[in-house]
Amino acid sequence: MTISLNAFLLVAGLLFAIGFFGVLLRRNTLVLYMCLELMLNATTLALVAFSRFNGTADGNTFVFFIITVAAAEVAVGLAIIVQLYRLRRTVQVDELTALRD
Amino acid sequence: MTPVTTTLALLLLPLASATVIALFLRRRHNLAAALSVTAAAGIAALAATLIFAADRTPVTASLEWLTLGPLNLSLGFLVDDLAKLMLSVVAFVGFLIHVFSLGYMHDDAAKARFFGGLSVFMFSMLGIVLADNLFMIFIFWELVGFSSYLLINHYNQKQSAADASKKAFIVNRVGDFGFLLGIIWCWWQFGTTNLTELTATMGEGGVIVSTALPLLLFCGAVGKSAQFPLQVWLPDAMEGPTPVSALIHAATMVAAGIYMLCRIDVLMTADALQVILWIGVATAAYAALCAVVQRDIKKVLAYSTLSQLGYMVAAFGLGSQATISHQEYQLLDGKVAIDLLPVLVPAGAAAAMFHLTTHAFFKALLFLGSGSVIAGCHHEQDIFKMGGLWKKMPVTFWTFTIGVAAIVGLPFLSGFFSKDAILYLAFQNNKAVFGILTATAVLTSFYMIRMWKITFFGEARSHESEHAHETGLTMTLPLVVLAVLSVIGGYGWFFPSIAGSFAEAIPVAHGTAHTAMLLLSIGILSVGAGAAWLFYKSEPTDTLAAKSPAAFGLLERLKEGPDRFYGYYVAKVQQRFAMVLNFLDTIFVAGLPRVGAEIVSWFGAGARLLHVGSIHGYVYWFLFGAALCWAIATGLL
Amino acid sequence: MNDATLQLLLQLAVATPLAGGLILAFGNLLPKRVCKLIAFVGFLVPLLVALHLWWAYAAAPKTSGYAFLSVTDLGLSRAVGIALKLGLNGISLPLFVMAALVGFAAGVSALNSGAERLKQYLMLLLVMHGGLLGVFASVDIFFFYFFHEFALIPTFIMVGLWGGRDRTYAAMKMTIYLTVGAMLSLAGLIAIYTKSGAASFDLINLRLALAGDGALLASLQHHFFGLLLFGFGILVSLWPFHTWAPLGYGAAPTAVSMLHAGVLKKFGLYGLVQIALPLLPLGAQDWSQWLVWLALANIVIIGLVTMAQRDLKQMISYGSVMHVGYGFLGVATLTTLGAGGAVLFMVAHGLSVALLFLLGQEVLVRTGTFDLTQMGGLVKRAPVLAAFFSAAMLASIGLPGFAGFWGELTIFLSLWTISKTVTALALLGVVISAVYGLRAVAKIFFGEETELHAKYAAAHPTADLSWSARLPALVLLAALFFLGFWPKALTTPLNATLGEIYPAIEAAVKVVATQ
Amino acid sequence: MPPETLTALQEIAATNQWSALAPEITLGVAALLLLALELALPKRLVAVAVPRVAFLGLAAALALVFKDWAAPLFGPELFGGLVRQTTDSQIMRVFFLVASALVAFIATVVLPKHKVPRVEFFHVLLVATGALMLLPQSNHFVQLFVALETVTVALYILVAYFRTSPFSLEAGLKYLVMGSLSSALLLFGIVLLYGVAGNPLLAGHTAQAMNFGELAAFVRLNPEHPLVVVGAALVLSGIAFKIGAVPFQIWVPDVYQGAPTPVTAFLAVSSKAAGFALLLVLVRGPFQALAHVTIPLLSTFAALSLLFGNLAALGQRNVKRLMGLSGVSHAGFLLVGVVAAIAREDAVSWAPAAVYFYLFTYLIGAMATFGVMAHVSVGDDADQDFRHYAGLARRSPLLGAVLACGVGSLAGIPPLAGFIGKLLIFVAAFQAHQWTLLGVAIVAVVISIYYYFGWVRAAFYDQGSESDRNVAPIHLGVAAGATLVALALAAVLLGLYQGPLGQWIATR
Repeated sequence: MTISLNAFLLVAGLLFAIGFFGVLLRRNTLVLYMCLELMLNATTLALVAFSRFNGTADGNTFVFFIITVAAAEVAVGLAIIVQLYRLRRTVQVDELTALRD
Repeated sequence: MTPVTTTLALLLLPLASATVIALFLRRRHNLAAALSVTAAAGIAALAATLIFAADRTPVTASLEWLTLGPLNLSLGFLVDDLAKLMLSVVAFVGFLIHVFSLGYMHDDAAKARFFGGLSVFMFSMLGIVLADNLFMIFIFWELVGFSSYLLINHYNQKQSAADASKKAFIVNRVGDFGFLLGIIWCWWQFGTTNLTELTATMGEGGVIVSTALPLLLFCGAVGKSAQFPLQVWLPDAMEGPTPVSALIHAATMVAAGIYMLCRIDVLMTADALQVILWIGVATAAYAALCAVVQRDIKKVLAYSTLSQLGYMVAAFGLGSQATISHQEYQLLDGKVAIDLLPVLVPAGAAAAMFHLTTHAFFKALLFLGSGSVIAGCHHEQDIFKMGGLWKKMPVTFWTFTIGVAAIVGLPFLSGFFSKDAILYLAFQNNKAVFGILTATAVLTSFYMIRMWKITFFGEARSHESEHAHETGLTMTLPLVVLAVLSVIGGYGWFFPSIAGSFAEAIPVAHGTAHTAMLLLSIGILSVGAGAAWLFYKSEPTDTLAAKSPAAFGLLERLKEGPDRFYGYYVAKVQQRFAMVLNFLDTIFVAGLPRVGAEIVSWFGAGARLLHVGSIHGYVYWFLFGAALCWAIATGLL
Repeated sequence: MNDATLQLLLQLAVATPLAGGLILAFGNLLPKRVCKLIAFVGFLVPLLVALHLWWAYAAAPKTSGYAFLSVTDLGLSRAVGIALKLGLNGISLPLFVMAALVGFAAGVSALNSGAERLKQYLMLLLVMHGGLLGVFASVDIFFFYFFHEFALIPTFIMVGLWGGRDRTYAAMKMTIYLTVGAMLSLAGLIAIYTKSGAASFDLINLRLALAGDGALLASLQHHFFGLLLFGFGILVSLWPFHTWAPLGYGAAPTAVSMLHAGVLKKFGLYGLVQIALPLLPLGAQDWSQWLVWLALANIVIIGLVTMAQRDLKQMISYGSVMHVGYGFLGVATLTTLGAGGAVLFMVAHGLSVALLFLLGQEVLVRTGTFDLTQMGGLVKRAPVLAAFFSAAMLASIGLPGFAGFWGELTIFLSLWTISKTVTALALLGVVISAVYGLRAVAKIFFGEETELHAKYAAAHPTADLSWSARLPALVLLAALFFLGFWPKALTTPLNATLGEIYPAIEAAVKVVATQ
Repeated sequence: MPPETLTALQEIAATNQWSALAPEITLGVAALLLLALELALPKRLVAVAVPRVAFLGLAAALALVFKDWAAPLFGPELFGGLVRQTTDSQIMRVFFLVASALVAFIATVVLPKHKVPRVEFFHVLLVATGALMLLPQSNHFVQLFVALETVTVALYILVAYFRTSPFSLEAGLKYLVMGSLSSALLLFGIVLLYGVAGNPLLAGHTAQAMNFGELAAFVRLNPEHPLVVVGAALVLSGIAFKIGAVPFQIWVPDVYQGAPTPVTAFLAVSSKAAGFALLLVLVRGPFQALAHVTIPLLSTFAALSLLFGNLAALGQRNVKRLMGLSGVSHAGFLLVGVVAAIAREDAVSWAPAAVYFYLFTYLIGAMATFGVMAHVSVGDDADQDFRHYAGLARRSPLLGAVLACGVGSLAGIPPLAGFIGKLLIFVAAFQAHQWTLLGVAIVAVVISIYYYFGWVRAAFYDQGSESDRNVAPIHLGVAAGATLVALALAAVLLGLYQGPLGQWIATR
């Protein structure tokens, strides 16, 4: 029983939506951060699926770049969150609204 | 000196004197006075050469002044019999008044400015007299208005003088409003405003489209000659020095209106003449009634001038449209030349001009006489404070008496001839008008004799008149000359010499009509003068006020009426309306954009508040953004 | 003087004030006296050049195209067709001369006005003056607009910094109004240029492209003329958009209100006569009815509002707004006579308004207030000022003998083609202006001296008009007199150019006289 | 290794012209050299040496760019279709180098006022500049994504550079979340395009779906395909975030306020310019056939940005937030230029040049203003209000004049360069018949005059309250003064004489 392309795309789409709404709703910055990574992974899944079913190689090579970029983002992101926690003693997104009009 | 160069010199002489005075002689009073008087003398001399020149053909010249598209406006001269007649009045009377003002203004602080003003006036007046097209007349029309503004405002420290000059200029401008509208209409209708060309086109059967055109042109005369609706400024204009009142508000400027009417009588239509007639009659009657209750000697003369101007306008109104016969012949270059045969001058215009000339003489005489009286009584103008002056100022008394005799129409004086011509014309054309004019003549003699008796007879009623003394030679000499002119002005051997073709057209009664007119004028004289002489005692109070306060009050209100009406209009109606408009302007027209700006700033505040600061809020924006992109991409939007 | 040197002279006239401004920008390095000298030269040179060009032009009036035409490419000529083209024709020459005259008068009055931070003040005034001359000298429409803005920016700064009461609000309001006006007119100008497909952005090519059957569609002409009309309307304070003018001039220092009311405001009217009418005749016809009634509102409504003013400077400002109505009426007739009248009017109005603002300032110096109700009897202390002021007021209400009369006469004559009622209503302005004009003169100078005057005179005994103040007034008054007595000096070149442009407009536009 | 793949690999290897990317490489080397310097040099020398080396690196890169300006390397795609160099990309490389030099200059003014390490700032700055220069040359989505993400991550670091100030960190966090969200959307778009372009069932499918050339061919064949259209829209949304166009601009004021002033300048100028360069490459490259989608999309973005940017800036008193919002409105103007470039490709061939010209005038105006802001900000970098500018003209006339030129150029006041930029955009839009957009643009200019005038008024007219009056006149270094005057003069000169730049536009 082979899994069709649409199934993969469906899963990728779902993952992406979950990630998006996670960012939208979760209050903790770290969880929010995980959701962002989730969205990136969703795109990698879709990419690999396309590459496999279309028989083209570019998708696979692209995945590695996405993973490295995600890693860089995580490194910088966590550094900022840690420093922010040290200063503001909170990671709740709703309390981090010092900058507003 | 060809006639054209003399006319040009005639016009530019006063301008030159005025400029020299304005630029260099502001402090040098005597030199300025001398210059202005010599200029006046020069004008009189040049005018004499022009008027008494051998050949009677009209002197014409013109210079193209401004071309813009269809308009090519040129300034030029047309010195025909009518112009020569008016020129004689302006030049001779003007010169005499210049001489008189030497004495009268002798110890005035701003003499240079006064004489400069006189020269400017002479320049503008001569401009009107000599002009050959309506544009040029209009230009000098306003310049004359300006010079009268300048001269009325001579004693500019006095608030009343300032208000009077402002009133004079504005009322003149109201008249000019209609005048200019008429000129524009005439230009668009006939393509030209040149008088000779107008006469030619009318001669070839040109038709006046609507009577509004002549009536609009008449507006100019109403403004300048202070006819009924716009007569309020003339009595106030007495604020100016007396020579100014004599020159401008008696002899020349106010006559310009009638002169202009005669200039354009080709454009008149029957019912336009009817309107002019009745306005003239109304002014004459109204002014005569007002004159009866005046205390100030100059105000009496001012109202009498108004009345006489009414006479002249009525006379013009009685006349018919000019009948023009002409002869055309081909010039070498193919252009058609129009040789105007001597134009059959309408009787009305001739009578009006005749009365204008004689009136100029005796009214100038009366004003200068009153000036000499005022000077003698150390600037006292109220006739009830004078009295018994006939002993102290004999020359002034006798010349003044000749003037009074002329105006009341004592037979065989100039006033008698010209006024009777008008009465005879009225008698021929319109009985009702004849009746009113005769009544006005009676009133005229009534108030003149009243003023004459109160001023000169009885005993001196104030300290000034007690010590009154005869004025100097420079003031009495012009009086004598004018007295002579007032006497001989009407005779057949003098007037035609200056009037040319105008003289023949004057309606003269012959045979039985002649004697009837003679008896009529004697009747008028005796009734009016007798009543005045018996009625008025020369005491400090006005006997009419004492005898019948009701009548006096009625006449008083009659005089105040128009002034109060105009005063109410300007102060209340016009100023209120201006205030309301100003309020509306600042509130609405300025307010609306401010409200707009306010609304925009609310939007601004709203947009600014969207930045709530929380990341969740911002992610919602992203959701909205992604949705928007998706919608546009799939063509939903 | 062959043509090349004349072209150079024209460029010199526009460049000297700007160069002067640039030098004064580093003014604090130079002593005050040197700065004033540079400023004086900056104002004098354009006047001398303008008079010479006027004389040279009169010697050989061009019946078509531009005299002293010079082209300098500043980089954008190939991309967008914009290059600095300077030249004068019959329409722009009179205004160029007027700009030079008023500029010189304003400059001299600023020199001895003793404003604080005088160097910066003179710098900005020089830049403004350069901008003004550039407006009337430029044939390229873009630079026509560019120089206008070039002159507008110093105005806002000067009103904001050296102005009178509530100057920041006035500067702000002026900026917003005039920017909206400028943007609309720029949009209109670019629209014409892009749609005409002309080779370059200047009048010569545009007229070539749009002449005859190359003309734009009537609907496009309608919209573009609408844009230009309302853009220029705002810049020249047409009736509903005029509220910035009295406020702005009330708060502006004298030299600025002289230059702005006198010259810069003519940008819009000149734009209509030189650009909008020739290029968009059908559009002009559609809008002419609107323009007539708005201009009449200018004359009658603002005229009455002027009567209600109690502050002298506000009255002069409102008076200038009212008189602008005449210019618009002349343009609205779409005839040679009307347009020529409008140009004559612009020149005369520029001179007389500038003179009035100058003398208004002198009245303030001697009475300490602009409030008319407290004034009276100034003639005793300052007879010469009284003479100048009444002459200026009489010139502004159009007394013959001054230049104003010819403008108004030709405009009234041309109005007849529209309708009798319109002419009558416009003529009302003659009476209204006489009323408020003479009322002001009488209030300030004649009658008894009010106690306020007496008190102020005792405290500050100022003599009559000093010679340094008399010079600018004399220059302006002499110009008014000369043009009043000898209008041919302006009308011959004007008639030649109008004769070349406007018959085509009149043909295209069959003005139905709505009798 | 089958022979044909070997030869294919050799061919691809042949296109690896490393010399074409010499400028980027020098920047990388300079960045590393900086780190080495910090180790080698003694403490006190570091503060002086680091900025100089950074400037040297930038200057070297600039020299290299000019050296082989029109070298034969143009045309064929390099590095196996990853990189494609055109005149536009060369112009943008110069732009980024100049912008980074100015950012470095502002950094030398601002950083000494705060206790933060100096070297890392310049190191990251140089790396980011290298990545920026690569962006306009990208011809492949991988190259695009990597360069874009390098710039974005570098900016995360720079925005949060003031570790001790909560504002900077919070700005960093916000920029991080928004940035990664937008790159996720961008990525999703790329994936969709890759997926649909590679699908064998569709006509014109291609193996190299990521390559712009191939993708353009595919898109031309089936422009209506839903996945293509949605994919393109998502990619454009990612770029909309980069240029700060509505509706992806809500983060701009907060991040601009929080970030250190040099970084705000970097964001406002370089990051926005990179977005536009990329947009022009995409819109005239792969998405050329999608005009029916890109025009409505970008027009909506333009109109909304023009209105929102100006309206929100109306009441804004904080100077950095004002620059952010004015940046949004300038994005609107530039989008009008881009739409004009797409709408009538033939008639308005010089529209992209007008956009680049506008970018240069924006560079000059913004950098002059940021230069003045750097000198005026005293206390906390985030809190710069109109009050601090009260009576600036008196405290330091030079700064006042430079501010007037900078803000005047941003506002588009005629004698200054900004006006010519706006004019060219207007003329291009006119020739492209974008009537509605023009109407909105005119309204926008009028509103923008209000808040720019407010700022200049504060500097020139308000005398400020007593407390500000006695603040000592601002000390201005000679180099700093010279740079600012140069910027102001450039603003004025470019306004009057467009010379070579004008010619360049004409030759498009």
